[in-house]
Amino acid sequence: MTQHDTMISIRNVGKRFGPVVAVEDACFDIRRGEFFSILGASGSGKTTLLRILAGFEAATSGAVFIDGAQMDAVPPHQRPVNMVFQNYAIFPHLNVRDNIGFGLRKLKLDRAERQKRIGAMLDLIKLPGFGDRHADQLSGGQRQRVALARALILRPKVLLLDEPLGALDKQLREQMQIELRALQRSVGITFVLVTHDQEEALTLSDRIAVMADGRVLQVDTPAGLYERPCSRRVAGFVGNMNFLPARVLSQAGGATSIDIPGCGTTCSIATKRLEHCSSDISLAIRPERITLHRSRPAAPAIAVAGVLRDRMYLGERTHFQIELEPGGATVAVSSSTMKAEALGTIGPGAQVWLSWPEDALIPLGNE
Amino acid sequence: MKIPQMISAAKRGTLSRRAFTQSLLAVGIVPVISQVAPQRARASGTRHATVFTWGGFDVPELYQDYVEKHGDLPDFAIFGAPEDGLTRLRSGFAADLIHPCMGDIPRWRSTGLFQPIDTSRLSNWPDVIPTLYQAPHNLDDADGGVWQVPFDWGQTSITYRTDLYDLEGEESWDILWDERYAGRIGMLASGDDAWWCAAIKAGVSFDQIHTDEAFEAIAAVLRAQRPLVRTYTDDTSSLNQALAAGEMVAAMTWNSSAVELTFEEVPVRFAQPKEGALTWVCGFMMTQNAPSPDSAYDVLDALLSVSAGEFLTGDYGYGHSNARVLELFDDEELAALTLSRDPADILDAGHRSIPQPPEWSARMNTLYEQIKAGF
Amino acid sequence: MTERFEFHKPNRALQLYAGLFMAMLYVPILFIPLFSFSDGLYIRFPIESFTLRWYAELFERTAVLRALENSVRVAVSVAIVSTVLGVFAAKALARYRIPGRGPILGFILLPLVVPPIIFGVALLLLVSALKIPLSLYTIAAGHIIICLPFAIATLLPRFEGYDAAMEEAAADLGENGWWVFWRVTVPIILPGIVASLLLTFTVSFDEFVMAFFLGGTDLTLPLYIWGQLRIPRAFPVVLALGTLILLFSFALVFIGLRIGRRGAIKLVDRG
Amino acid sequence: MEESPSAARMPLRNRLQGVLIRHESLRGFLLLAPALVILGITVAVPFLLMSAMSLWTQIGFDYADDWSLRNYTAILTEPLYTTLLLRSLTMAMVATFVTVVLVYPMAYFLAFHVHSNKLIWLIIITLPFWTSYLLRVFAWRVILGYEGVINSGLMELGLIGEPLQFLLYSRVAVIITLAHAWAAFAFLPIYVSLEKIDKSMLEASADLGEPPVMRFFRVILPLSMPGVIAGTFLMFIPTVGDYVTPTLVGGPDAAMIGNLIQLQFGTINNWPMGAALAITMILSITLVGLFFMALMHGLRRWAR
Repeated sequence: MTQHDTMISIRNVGKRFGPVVAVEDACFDIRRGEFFSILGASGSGKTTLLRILAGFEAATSGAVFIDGAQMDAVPPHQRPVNMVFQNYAIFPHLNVRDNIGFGLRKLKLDRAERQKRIGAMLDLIKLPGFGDRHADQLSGGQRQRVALARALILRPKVLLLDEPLGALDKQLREQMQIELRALQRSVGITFVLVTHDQEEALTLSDRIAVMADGRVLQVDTPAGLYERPCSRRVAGFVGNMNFLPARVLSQAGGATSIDIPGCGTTCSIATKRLEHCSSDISLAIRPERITLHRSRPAAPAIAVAGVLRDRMYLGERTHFQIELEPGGATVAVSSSTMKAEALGTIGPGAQVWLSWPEDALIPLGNE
Repeated sequence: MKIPQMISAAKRGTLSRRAFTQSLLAVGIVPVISQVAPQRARASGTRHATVFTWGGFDVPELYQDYVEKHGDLPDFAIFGAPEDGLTRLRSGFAADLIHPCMGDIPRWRSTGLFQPIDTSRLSNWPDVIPTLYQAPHNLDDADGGVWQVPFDWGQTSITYRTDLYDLEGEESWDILWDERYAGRIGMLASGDDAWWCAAIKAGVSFDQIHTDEAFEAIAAVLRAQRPLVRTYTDDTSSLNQALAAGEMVAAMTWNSSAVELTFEEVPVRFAQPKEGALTWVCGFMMTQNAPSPDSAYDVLDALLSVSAGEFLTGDYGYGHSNARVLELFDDEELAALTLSRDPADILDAGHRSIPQPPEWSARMNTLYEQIKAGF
Repeated sequence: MTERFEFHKPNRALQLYAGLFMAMLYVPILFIPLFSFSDGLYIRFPIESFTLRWYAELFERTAVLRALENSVRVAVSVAIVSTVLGVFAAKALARYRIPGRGPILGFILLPLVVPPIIFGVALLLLVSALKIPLSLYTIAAGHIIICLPFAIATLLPRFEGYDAAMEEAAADLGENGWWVFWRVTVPIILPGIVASLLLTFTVSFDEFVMAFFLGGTDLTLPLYIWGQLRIPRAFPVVLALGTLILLFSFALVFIGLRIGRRGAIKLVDRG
Repeated sequence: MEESPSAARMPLRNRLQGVLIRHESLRGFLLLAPALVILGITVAVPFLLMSAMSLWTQIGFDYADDWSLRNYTAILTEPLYTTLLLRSLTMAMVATFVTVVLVYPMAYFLAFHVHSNKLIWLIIITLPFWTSYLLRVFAWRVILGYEGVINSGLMELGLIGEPLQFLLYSRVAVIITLAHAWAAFAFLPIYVSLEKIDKSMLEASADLGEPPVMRFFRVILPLSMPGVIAGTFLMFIPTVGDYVTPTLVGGPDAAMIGNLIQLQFGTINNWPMGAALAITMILSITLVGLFFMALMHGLRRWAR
């Protein structure tokens, strides 16, 4: 990655509010033209980090560079970024047109040019003819679009979005996700989105930073996060994941020998990532990577027996809960409904077998 | 933009920032930036004098000559009692003239806040009755001026309801100590009057009033009276109201109460107690650093004029220091006002207070407050 | 809305009490206008004949008009100064993480619970120690102290009532602090500002005790009234004046409170 | 990456800006500064001055600043001062108690039984508070006077033969006037605390079969206590120092400490004593306040 490609550079940024640490030693880059998401639960520090980028909060330590320039002493109004606020912050005393044109005052445009730009933005957000409406006459989705237009009209280098879809209902949210992605492609501006919704982050982003308790856990592409989570927390946060307690028996060369207690099986997996010294680890496995059998399968070497506890029909897919040993760990299995039908009518209490491809197991430390 | 429109616009939330700024400028910033204090245009170009006096002495009738010359009334400040006024002057209050009584002069002079008045600048001075100002402590030795120009004179006595109060024998200070009318007696709250009147009642000679025995005797008299008193007040309005209503049958008052109640056809009499009333002469003193002395002289001259005197005597019932004023009233009218053609008749018949040092005043006032509070 | 069980049933006893309460609150005040139309010099009931002459006389008295002018000058200045200071202080209290916010707010609201006579006396001492002449300025200074809590308490809920993101959004869109203030903050809190102006104006306009200690030669209206209360012949005119003041104050406060919504309530809630 | 300009080379303006951006509380304090400075000068300094002066002595027209506790000794030993002080505290307490008791049902009515136009009600109730105090006190003279409304009315009805004397110029008059004048101040906090009570909680307690009276004493009253306490303080403290009311409607037995303080700065002309009285008054208000708080605290524990 060359410097030319970097739009935002976050260097060891920390922020404390009195004794509370909101962000701890955040350190990553955001590339030019990228749709970047910061994903985390509430209180994870993601919004604080975004506000540091916008200039509303000053970092306690570290530095932020935007397009190569250090931002620490630059007040919000002089930063080349614009923001879409969580509740959109549409000015209640102005109409849509004046809201969108709010930032144009400093450009000292003549009236015609001003109206032209505002008109263009109204078209872009598909709200032509809404210019004279007041904020309280707009629906949630419309407000969100006005907020977008208001920020984009200034052609910022970076657009910051703070949970922009959080206030919308599910259907509208999905529609807006598509529009947002399309918009980002068409304007080509770097987007930084903060969200707690992992699905949203996975759908929209080029890359995602996962945050928890003020720390950045992993920065990766959606696929990378999904398939190669670097910790149990990340794995739990992105998609559904089963965690099986396990013990490392031996490590030799490229292969590690692991014992999964309770299923009487020792399996060997090839891995480079097993760096922890503790022998107690977790094996993470996605529910959809597990195959369900009515009898012990012959083909895969590893198969584990369990008792079906629950079965949920979800339309396209069917979910199963399987207890590996009485009172022991429960494993979630997600299988396409078609395959599930093939198993026939098995109900709770039935004896089943589980198998998975060897590369589906991700060993993770128990931190 | 008019204020009501602005308010309704603000309520609708449609008031623009510019309109608001303009209104704000129009409504307020101008007076703030200019000045809080009034800047009245002066017809004559000079500053008005400030007269510090009792309420009721700020009426146009008393300042006709001044108004003619300056186009407007002088400025006024009102005190409840002259002593309050002195305190204010001492705390930096700027007035040209203040209205104390004769007995206060030496003590007030000792503050160094006052200057002698050049009587040659007063056109009405030759008509002023000499007995009213010829006291040793009032004449300025240096240049023949006076410290106080006398203005009003009269008595502190008893106004009683002739229909409600059953007078036995002669009029006497005993009226205010009459136990038959417990709870229906009114007293002045200011020690300047009450203390001296009580001294008359107690039989204390005024030249002995500074002695401890006098303090004890007077205090005893006042303490004995307290259970009978409806209220202590300096507020003429309250006393008149109470007398008019019959709430009080008798009260210690100045001349004006009786006169005003008579106008209102309330049957009252201003008593001439056999022991003698408390008589007083009050007037105006000029402050050392009077902001506008020239105007102040005009005020004094206006106050000494016959027209002012006619009002003061006719409407308030007080004697006036201009001898020609008395010529406007016949003997009967004067008698009705409890005044006399020769002020000395009244003033010498009663008792005039004697100047006392500040320590005495402090002791007297504190003691009188204690008595009023029931100790 | 759900039915609030018994609270929706009218409670006759309470209604009666409320009626009595309101009567007790208003009847005494209404006697001032009533007697201002009485022909007699003294207050006597029932009134024998009615007249408007006290009102006519009122407008012939230059001293009244001057006192009125002084009161308006003081009250307007006090209203503006305390509202401006109140806007800044309320913004700081509502928007910034300030260490010691509680004690600071307490200190600002302190004048609400200190007897005005104490402030009058204390300020008189200060002013005379500094040899500042007593004037309308000293009255105004005194009034600012007691008006500031009212201003802040009216404005603070206004600031807390809207999303701070509005101001951040304006800053984000390129406006510096001053322009953010004019283009966003002021329009949004405008009702609070108007309410604060009206309330502080009324407080200052009616204030007597501090003016009594701090007043100089120029009288404010309450000082003038106080002086006139002692003079029987001036008295009905004072009632006429009082009636006009009542009408005026009622109008101002009604507008102010309506605009300011629950400012005054919040205020006492904090106190 | 660009070199960031070193701090030393940055213009002062930018450096200041940087400091302000980094320190949010500093920005807050800057905004607060005008109000705090004004209040500091006009509240803190005069109070210090007042404390100092209370240790001086008045001699004639001058002060002897020889620092003594003489004024305080006088206040504590002479019955005049202690009596007036105690009387002021008692009368303010009685007036406050009466007001709170009278105002509570009204606040309860408005909070629970009025469902629309509450704001209008609130404005109407608080309106008298904003009008001239002097005139309100005055109105009571008209009512309580010897030929006032009450006496005339009772006489007219033939209920009394002679006007009642105790109405005006008495402690009763002062207490009635104070109660009327300060009703709004006591009302608002009580109303707010009642309004805040979650109505669904009351429904729940009704569901549990609690009778209304018990509900009032076990739920509503305790929950509204903070409002009652706030209202009590807001009214009690200012009324202790009142002198306009006793002057206008109180008789010889109703004089309060405020009257005496005012006299010290006027007729009696003993400013140091006035300052000492003012300080004593503040201290005794504080003491009473602390005692009241302790009492309330104790009551709450006992009730639990």
